[in-house]
Amino acid sequence: MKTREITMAAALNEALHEEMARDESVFMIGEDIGRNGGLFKVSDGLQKRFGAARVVDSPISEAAISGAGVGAALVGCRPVVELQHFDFVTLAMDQIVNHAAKWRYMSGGNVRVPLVIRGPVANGVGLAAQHSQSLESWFVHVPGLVVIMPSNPYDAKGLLKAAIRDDNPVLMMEKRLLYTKSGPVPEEEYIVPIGVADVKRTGSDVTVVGISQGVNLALQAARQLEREGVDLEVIDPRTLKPLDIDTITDSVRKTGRLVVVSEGARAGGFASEVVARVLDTAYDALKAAPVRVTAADTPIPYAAPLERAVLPGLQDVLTAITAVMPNKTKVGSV
Amino acid sequence: MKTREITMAAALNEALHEEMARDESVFMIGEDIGRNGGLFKVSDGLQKRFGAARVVDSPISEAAISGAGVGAALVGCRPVVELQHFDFVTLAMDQIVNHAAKWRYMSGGNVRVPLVIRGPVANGVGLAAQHSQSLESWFVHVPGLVVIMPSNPYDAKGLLKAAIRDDNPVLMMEKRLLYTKSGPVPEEEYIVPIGVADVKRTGSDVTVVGISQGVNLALQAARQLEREGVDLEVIDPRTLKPLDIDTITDSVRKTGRLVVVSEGARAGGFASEVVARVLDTAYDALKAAPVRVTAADTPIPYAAPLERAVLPGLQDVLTAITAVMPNKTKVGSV
Amino acid sequence: MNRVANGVDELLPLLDQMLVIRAFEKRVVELFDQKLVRGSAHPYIGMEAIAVGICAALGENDYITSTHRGHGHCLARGLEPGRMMAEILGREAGYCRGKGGSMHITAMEHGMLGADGIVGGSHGIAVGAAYGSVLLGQDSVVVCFFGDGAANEGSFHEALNLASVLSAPVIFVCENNQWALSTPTRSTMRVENISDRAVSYAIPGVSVDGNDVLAVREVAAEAVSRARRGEGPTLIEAKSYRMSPHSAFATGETSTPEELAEWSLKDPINRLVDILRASGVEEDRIRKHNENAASLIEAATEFALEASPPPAEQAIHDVYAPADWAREGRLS
Amino acid sequence: MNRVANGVDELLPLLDQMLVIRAFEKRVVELFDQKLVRGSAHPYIGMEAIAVGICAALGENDYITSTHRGHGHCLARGLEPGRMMAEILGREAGYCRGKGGSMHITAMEHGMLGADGIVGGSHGIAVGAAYGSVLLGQDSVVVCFFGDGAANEGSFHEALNLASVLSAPVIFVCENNQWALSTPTRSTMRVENISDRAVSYAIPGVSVDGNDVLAVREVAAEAVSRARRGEGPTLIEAKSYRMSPHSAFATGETSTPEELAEWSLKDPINRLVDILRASGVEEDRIRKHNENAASLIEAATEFALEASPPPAEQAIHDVYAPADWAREGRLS
Ligand SMILES: Cc1ncc(C[n+]2csc(CCOP(=O)(O)OP(=O)(O)O)c2C)c(N)n1
Ligand SMILES: Cc1ncc(C[n+]2csc(CCOP(=O)(O)OP(=O)(O)O)c2C)c(N)n1
Ligand SMILES: [Mg+2]
Ligand SMILES: [Mg+2]
Repeated sequence: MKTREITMAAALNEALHEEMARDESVFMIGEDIGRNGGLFKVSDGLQKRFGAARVVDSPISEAAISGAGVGAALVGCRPVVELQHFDFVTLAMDQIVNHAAKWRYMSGGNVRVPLVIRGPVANGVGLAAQHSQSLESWFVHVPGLVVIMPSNPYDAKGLLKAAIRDDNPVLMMEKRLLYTKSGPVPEEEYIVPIGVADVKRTGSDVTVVGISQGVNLALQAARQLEREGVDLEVIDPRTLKPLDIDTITDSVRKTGRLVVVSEGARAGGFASEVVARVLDTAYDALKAAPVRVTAADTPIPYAAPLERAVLPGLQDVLTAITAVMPNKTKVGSV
Repeated sequence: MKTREITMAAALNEALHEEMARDESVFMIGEDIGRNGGLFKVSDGLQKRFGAARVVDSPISEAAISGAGVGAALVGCRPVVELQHFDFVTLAMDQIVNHAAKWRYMSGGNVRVPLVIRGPVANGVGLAAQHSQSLESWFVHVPGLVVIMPSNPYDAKGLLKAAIRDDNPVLMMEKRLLYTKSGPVPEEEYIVPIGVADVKRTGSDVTVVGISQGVNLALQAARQLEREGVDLEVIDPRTLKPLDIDTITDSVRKTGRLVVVSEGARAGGFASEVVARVLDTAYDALKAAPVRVTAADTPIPYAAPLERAVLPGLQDVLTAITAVMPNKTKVGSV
Repeated sequence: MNRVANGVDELLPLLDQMLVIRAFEKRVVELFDQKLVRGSAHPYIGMEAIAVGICAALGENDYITSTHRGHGHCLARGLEPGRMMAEILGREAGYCRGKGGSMHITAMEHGMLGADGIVGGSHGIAVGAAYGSVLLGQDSVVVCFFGDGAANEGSFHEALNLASVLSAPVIFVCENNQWALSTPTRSTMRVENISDRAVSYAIPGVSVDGNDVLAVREVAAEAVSRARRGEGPTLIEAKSYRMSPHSAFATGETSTPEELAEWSLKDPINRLVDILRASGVEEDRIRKHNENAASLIEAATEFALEASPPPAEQAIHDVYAPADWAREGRLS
Repeated sequence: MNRVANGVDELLPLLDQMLVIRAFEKRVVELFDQKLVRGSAHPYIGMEAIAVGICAALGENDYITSTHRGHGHCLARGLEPGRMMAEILGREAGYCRGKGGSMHITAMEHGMLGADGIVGGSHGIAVGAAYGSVLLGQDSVVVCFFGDGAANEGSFHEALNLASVLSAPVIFVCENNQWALSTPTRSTMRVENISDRAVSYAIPGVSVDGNDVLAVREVAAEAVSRARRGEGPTLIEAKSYRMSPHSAFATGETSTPEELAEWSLKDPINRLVDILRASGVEEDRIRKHNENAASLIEAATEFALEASPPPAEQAIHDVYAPADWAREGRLS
C-alpha cells in the first residue's frame, strides 16, 4: 500500500470527500463548513464539489442542526453534523441523548439513526474554559451512542469512514492540536473498524491506555523510558464506546500494571471507567494500583502557565509509571 | 430533638419554606411549581405564601430559566430552579456547564453563583427512556459544580437548606419514588453539611457505598445478611461532588471489600469513579476486586419486566456481596 | 356548504377517526386507573379535529412527528389501535415491543417518525426529515405536531428558522389547547396568536379553529401544496382545548369548570356531527359510527390485554442497530 | 441639531470612548500577531458606536452582559484598558487574574456581568440579572449585547419570551454586523429586520443605524426609561458592520472588498467627527483626542506587558466560592 504523510485535518477531509462521493445520502451541516471549509479546514472543498445543498452552512443553532441530523437519519440520510467546538455540544445534549441515542431503543428496533456528530476539542491553545473541554465521558455514559477519539491521521480517516457507514449515532471528538500533526495515510481506501483497540506499541512492563493525545504522550514516555529499560505497552482504544476491553485486560494480564492517560477532567472521567472495567476481570493480575493521568478538576484556564498546570503532560505520565513500578527508582526524570 | 415521620417531598417542602422565609433573596422558578405546587408537591404552598414574584411559574424553557438562575445569582439572589424531570437537564447543559460552573473561575474569583438546580429522577415508574435517567456522573465530571443525591427525608431537607445557603452552583437529584417514602425529621431547624458522608450502618465485612436508592438497597441487603452473619458497612456519600472519599477509604481499610450501588447506567457511571478513587489510596487494603451494582447499559424501557431487568435491585446487591466474599458461599439467596 | 365538496361520504371517515380517538383515549384512562398503564398517558380528548384534519391532507409518503400527547396523531395517521394499545400496556405485540409505552409510539411503516416525551423535542427532527427527504428525491412533506407550551422552547425558534432558510417542506402544527399542564398559555407568552411568530422567519403563519376539522384540513392542504411546491414551511396554530386533565397521572390541575363548559359547546366531534346532520345524515347512521368506534376500541383493548409482556431478556436488545462490532452484543 | 443637546462637550466623551476602543483593538491584533495573545481575540472595529451609544444611556447601578466580541462593551462600560489588556495577555493583574482571557472579562465593580464565549449564552443570564434586581429592590437595568448570529440560537427566543412575561428590565441589543464568522446573516435568516422578531414576544422592537452613536444613544435611552418604568424589555437591532476579520485567529473569511469599502464610508468614528466638525470643533482638538486615545492604549499595553503571569499554583484556585466544605480545598 502506498502511503503519504498528511495531517489529521487532511485525513478527515479525505474521508468526507470519499464518503460523500460514494454515497449520495451522506450530507453535512454545520457552522462555516461550506463557503469557508470549516474553521480548521476539515471540510475544505466539499461545498464546491458537492454543492450547497449537501454541505450546508447553517445558522448558529446547535440544537436544531443536531435534531435535523436525527430527522434526516430517520428518513434514510447519513448526516454528518459539525460542532465548531465540541464544547457547544452542551446545546445539543437533548437531541443527542434523549433523541439520537434512544430513538431506536424506544421504537423497539423500528428505526435506525445513522448520524455522525463531530468536532474539535481545542484545549492547549489558550481558548479558555468554554472552548477546551474533553467531554467524552458524558457520552460513554449514554447507552445507544458510539464514541470515537482518534490519536492520529490514519485512525481518524478510517474511523470517520466507518462512523459514516455505521447505522448508529456516532460522536467523534478530534483534538484540535492534532489537526496539524502529520502521519502516514495509505492512498488506497481503507476502514478502521469501530470497537477495535490498537496496540500502538508492545511492551512487557506497564500497560498504558491512552485516549487521543494520551496515546501520543504515552508513546513519548515509552521512547524515553526505553533507554532506562522500562518497556511500555501502549494501547489506543480509538473507540471509547464500545470499548475493546479485552485487548486492554489481555495486556494488563501480561504486565500487571495499568496507567490510563486522558485529557478530560479527573472526577468522573473516562480514565476512571477504564480502571473500573479492568478490575472487573483482571484484578488478580494487578501488581500495583492503577494510576490515572488526567486534567485537574478545574475549568481550563487561559494563561499559558495555568493551562499547562492543569492539562496532563509527559512528566505526569512518567510520574505515573514510577507510581505503578514501586520497585523501580524514579524513572524518566526530564 | 422532637422528630416526626414525614415524606421526602414534605421534607424538601419544609426546607424551601424555611429558607424562603429566612432569606428574601431566595426565589424559585420552574414549570408548574406555583399554582400547582409542583408535579410532586415539593413546592406546595410556596406561591400562596411568598407570592408569584418569588415562586415563578415559568414558560417551558429549561435553558432560559437555568440561565436566569445564573444571572439572578450573579446580582445577589439565591435562585432555586426546578427541572420538572431531571432528564430535561439536557436542555440546560450549556447554562449549567459552560456558565454556572465556570463563571467564577473564568472571572478569577470576581463573582459567585449561589444557584440550586433540582428535580426528580423518575426511574422505576414506567415513564420510559426520556424520563428515567440518573445522570449524576455527568455533573461529577464538571469542575465548579456541587452534586447532591439524598436517600431519605432527613438528608434531603438538611442538604437542600445547605445547598441554598452555599455560594456555589449546586445540583440536587431526587429520586421520585423516594418522595413518598417517610422518615424521621426533627422539628427543629438543622443543616446537613455538604461534602460529608454518612455511615448509615457500621459493619466489618464489606463496605457498601450507596447513592440515593442505592443506600436503601444496601440497608435492605444488610438486614437480610445480618442473619447469615455477614456484616455490611453502608456509606451514603450524600454529596457526590465534593466526595467525602476519606470516610469511604477509612471503611475500605477496615473491611477490605467494596461494593458500590448506583442507579445510573454502568459505563462511565459514578460507581466507576468511586472505585477508581478508592484505588488511589486504599488499593493495598483490598482483599477482592470491588464490584459495581448499576443499571444496565441500555436506555430505560417502559414495560415493567424490562425496566425491572435493567435497574439494579436487592438481588443484584446480594450477588455483588457474594462476589467480593469469595470464601463465603453464596449469600442472601432470596 | 362548499366545504363538503364530495358530500358526506368524505366526511364520514373523518368522523370515524375522531370517534376512534375519543374512544381510545377514554379506554386508556380507564386502563390507567386500573393500574394497567404505567407512568402516564396524555389524552387527546377535545383536540381530535386537529390530528384528523391535518392528516387528511397528507399522502402515504408523508411523515409526522408527535408529542407526549400522541395517540391522536398516531390514529389519524392510520396506526392500528390494537398494536397501539398493546404498546401502552407494555406488551410485546406493541409498536415498540413494550419498550416505548404511551409517549414513544413510532411506526416508520406509517410515516410516523415517533412520539416524543420531550416538549419541543421533535422540532429539529421534523426539519431534518423534511430536508433529508428533499435530498433523497422523495416528495414527502413532514408535519410536526406540538403544543402551545412547546412554542416557548428554544427548539421552536431554531427549527422554524432553519426550516425557513432551507425551504424545508415541513408544516409546524401548534396545538394551542390553552394550557401547558397546570399553566395557562396566556401567562407564559404575550403574543396574541402563536401563528404571529411566523413573522420571525418570514414564513406564512395562520391560526385556525382547531375544533373545526374541515377548516383544519383546508389550511393543512394549502400548507402541504406550498411545501410540495418547494416554497418551504408554514406555521399553523390550531386553537382548541383539552377537555381532559393534562394526563392520567396529573389529574389535579385542570382548568376552570366554566372554561370547560364553554369549550364543551365547541366539542369538535359534535361540530362535525352537526354538519353531517345538516347535510341530511340520519341519527341512526351516526349512532352506527359511534358503535363501530366503540367496538373497534373494545377489540383493540382485548387484543392488547391478551398479548404477552416482553420477556426480561429483551431489555438489552435494540440498543444498537446491527453493525459488525455490535454482532458480539456489546453495549459499552 | 437638537441631537447635540448640551453642545459638543457631551459628545467628546463619546468620541474618546470610540477612539479608545479602536486603538485598543488594533493593539490587541498586533499583540496577537506577535503571539502574545493566546487563542483568539475578536475586534470590535467598526462597531464602536453601538457599545458607546448604549452605555451612554446607562447608570452606575446598571449591568451589561457581553460576548466573544466584548472589549468594546467593557471599555464603554468604563473598565480600565490596562487591566483588560493584562487579562488578554494572561497576566495576574488582569480582571480575571489571567484565567479568563479575551473572551471572559468580568468586572462586577463596573456592573459588567461577564463576556461570554458561547454565542447566545448570556441571553438568559441577562433576564435573570434583571429580574433578580427587581426582586432585590434595586433599580437596575440590564443590557444584553449579542450578535446577529446569536439571534438564531434557541436561547434568544426563550430569553426574550421569559423577559416579556416577567416584564424584566432588560434591553436586548442585537449588533447586526451582517456576518457571523464566514456566514452572511442574510443566508441564515429570512426576516428583514432582526428587530421584527420582537413581535413574537409582544415587546417593542426597533432597528437603528448602529454607526450613528447619537441615534443609538437615543433608542437606548427610551428603552432604559421604559425598563425603569417597569414596562419590560425592548429589542434593539443596531445595524452595523465589522471592519475587521472575524477574529485575530480566523482571518481568512472576511467579507467582500466592495462591502468593506462601502461601510468604510460609514465609519462610526468619522460620522461623529463630522458632527463635531459641523458643530465647530477644530481639527486640532480632534487630533488631540486621537493622540490621547493612542497614548492611553500605549500606557495600558505597557502596564500589561510588564505585569507578571500568574504562578501555576493559582490554577486550582477560584473553582469554588468559599464554603465550609471548600475550606479543605476540595475540588472533587
Ligand atoms: C422539555 C420538557 N419540559 C417539560 C416537560 C414536562 N411536561 C410534559 S407535558 C408538559 C406541558 C406541555 O404543554 P403543551 O406543549 O402545551 O402540550 P399539551 O400538554 O398542552 O398538549 C410539560 C411541562 C417535558 N416533558 N419536556
Ligand atoms: C454556541 C456557539 N456556537 C458557535 C460558536 C463559534 N462562533 C464564535 S463567534 C461566531 C459568530 C458569531 O456571530 P454573531 O453572533 O453575529 O457575532 P459577531 O461575531 O458577528 O460579532 C461563531 C459561530 C460559539 N462560540 N458558540
Ligand atoms: Mg397545551
Ligand atoms: Mg455578526
